[in-house]
Amino acid sequence: MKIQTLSLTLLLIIFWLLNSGLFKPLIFILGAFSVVLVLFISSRMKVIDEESQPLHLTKNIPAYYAWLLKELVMSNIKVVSTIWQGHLQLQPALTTIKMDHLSDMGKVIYANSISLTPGTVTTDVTENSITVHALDKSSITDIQSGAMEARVRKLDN
Amino acid sequence: MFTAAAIAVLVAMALALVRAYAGPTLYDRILAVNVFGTKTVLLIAIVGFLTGRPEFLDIVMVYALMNFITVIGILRFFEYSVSHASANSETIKEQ
Amino acid sequence: MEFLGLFNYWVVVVLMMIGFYIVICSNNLIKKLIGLTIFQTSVFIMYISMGKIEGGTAPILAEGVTLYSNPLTHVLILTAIVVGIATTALGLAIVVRIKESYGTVEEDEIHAKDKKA
Amino acid sequence: MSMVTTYLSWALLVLGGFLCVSGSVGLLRFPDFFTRMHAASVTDTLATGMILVGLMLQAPTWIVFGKLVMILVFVLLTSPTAGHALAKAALHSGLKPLLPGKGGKIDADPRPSAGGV
Amino acid sequence: MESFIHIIILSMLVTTAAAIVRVKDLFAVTMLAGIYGLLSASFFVLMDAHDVAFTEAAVGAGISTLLILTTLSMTGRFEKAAENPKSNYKPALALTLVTVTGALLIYGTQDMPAFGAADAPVQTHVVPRYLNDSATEIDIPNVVASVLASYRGYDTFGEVVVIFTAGIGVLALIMSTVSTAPVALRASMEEHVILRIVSKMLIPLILIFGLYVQFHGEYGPGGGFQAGVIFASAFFLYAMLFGLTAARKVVNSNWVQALAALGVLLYGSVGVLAMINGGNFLDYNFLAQDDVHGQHMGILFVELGVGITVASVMIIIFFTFSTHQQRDGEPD
Repeated sequence: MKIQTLSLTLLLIIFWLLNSGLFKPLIFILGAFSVVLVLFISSRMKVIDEESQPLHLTKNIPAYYAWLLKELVMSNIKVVSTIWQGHLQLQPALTTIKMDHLSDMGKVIYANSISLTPGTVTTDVTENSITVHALDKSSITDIQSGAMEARVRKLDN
Repeated sequence: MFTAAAIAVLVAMALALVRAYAGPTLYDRILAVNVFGTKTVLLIAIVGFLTGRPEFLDIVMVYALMNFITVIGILRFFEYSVSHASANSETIKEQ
Repeated sequence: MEFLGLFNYWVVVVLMMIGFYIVICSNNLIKKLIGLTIFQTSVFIMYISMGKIEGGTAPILAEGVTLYSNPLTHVLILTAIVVGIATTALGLAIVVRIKESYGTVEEDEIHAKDKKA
Repeated sequence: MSMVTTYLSWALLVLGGFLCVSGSVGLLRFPDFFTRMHAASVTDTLATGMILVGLMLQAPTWIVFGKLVMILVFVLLTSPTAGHALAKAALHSGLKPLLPGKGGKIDADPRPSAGGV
Repeated sequence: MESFIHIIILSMLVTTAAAIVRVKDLFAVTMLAGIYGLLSASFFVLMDAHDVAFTEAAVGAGISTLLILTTLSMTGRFEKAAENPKSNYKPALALTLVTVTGALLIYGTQDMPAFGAADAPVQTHVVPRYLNDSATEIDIPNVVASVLASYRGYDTFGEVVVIFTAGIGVLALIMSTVSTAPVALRASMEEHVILRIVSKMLIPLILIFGLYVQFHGEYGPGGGFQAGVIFASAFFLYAMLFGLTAARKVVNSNWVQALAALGVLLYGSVGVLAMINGGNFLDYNFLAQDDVHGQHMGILFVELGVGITVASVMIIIFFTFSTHQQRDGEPD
């Protein structure tokens, strides 16, 4: 049994218990049946692998999200103040930024973190570059500085 | 306070509705639907608390899920019809 | 809230008539189907409005709650919604076939082709 | 429930509501699809987070709390993904973002955006 | 306060419907119809109809939008204005008809009991019995589920058969020849790293959520109808991302068709079993030693039958439409 199957099973059981909150024998039997059925279908779909169960990330992820939350609040303030400006003066930009090789998982975290912070949206991810549309040019400079990329890289290893 | 939040969400919904109607591009409309879906998620969660029976949050989950699937579906089918159904000789320019 | 008394039903009538108008007046079969969906939803809204009791809560029994809204209308509409989507799918399938046979989904063009044939 | 959590929850709800409205105002005011997208992501991230956390603080049971957490995680996972997919599709279909000229700024008053589709 | 919110939602519903009349771009119409579905579902939540909102959320906002869009991609995006003045297209006449009918109906509403009245005829006939006796006779918290599966089990059986028939109808109308060379996997989605990984994470969770909704219908909002749609939506997501060919490998079409029939059969055989044990058709009291236990068993299996049929029919409909669309899209 692969470690990913094990972690998925655990995840499914937690998900079921958290949702259900009922501790009756019948519900337990049905829950066990459901978990087995889902595992069967998932393995037929071939969705159980290190991409869907990124176990190697778990130890560093809380610190990363704490940092991301701070970034999120900062950029929110910036975008909200732009929205309420009397006369809109925007400097949107669309730039392709080079980056060194990241695993697929790393790309997903990086790209989604960029999209998650308001003011920047990832429009394209390729092997060694990432295209970003930004509401304001300064956000592009922030990304180019590589602070986020370095953190994702640390997470990825 | 729940009421204040609910009203704020309703106002946001109304504005998103205007965007969905006004367009002008297709993607604006999809975006508006997506925003509208997220707002609905919030509204239902708040209303659950407002009416004093917040234990039925499964509905909210379904909304969030369907919102995602719909957006992916719209994009996929639209991409498809652009690449293949250009045989329908309508111009793709908005009126 | 006195003026509220019949507000829901007026909205139902307005929605129903909008759906009806789309069904009669639009030339495109898909839009007609969407009009039908609006009409259908107005009926759902009417049933659900009738089932609501002022101050009641969802008909899921819990301790300390005595007043529940009407579960019967909910059951009727719940099944109606799923049946509705199944029949809409059937309608759309027919539209697809019409498109293949006639090359169009505009009602007047279909009539014109029928007359020619 | 202590007073502190109640006040904190209220503050989060009101702030979240304000962010919601801000996002939608941006959705209306911004000049083209891509800039509007940024406005939408304000509401998707922080506003949703704040309102859901505000509700969590008032959750009567652990089940409700857990479900709210799951909803939050779900929204935070899907909304940037959907946003990215949308932006990518728009860009690839030939929708040109509105960009400022050399070194200048665009005077962005609401107007129909450039580009087809 | 709630009534204030519900007035706003109803007004937005009317606005959306009016917008649908005016817009000629069918794509925009579909988007507005999606919003219309979301709004009506919010309204149902306000009216305490959580089960209905659950269904409408999954169906009105999700599946129907997808189906209409698939059809649109085959039939063209714009509604043409009628060119022939002698056509059936007579807005003035239609408007008059609609206005007159609407006025008459509004006049008719004067006789309706006021909204929310507890003594309205709807509230006073069978419903008090359901609400009072469900707790002792069937002993499950969700009265909607007990009415759906037990008190009005015949109705629900009928609905399931209708859904099954609709699925068969769609298959019969636009059955595609699967044997022809499958269309190549659509590359753009395959390259979509982010969508691929996020969806892979979500699909097992959507599936387990569907099953959770299926088996907790007795305790909270949910049940076979909603669960079927949610469960099927995981397959939609899979098919949209990894292509129909891959999806068909996961779920064999013949199996799905067999399962659709099996669900109806399961429902029916619960009824027949009750008859064999000496009761009436679908009289669950005869399924086990004591009545309440029998009711629990009956409802569990009946809901399972509903869930299986709904999920299979939804998958059949979606796959049939998508296959047809791909075949249509191929350059001749």
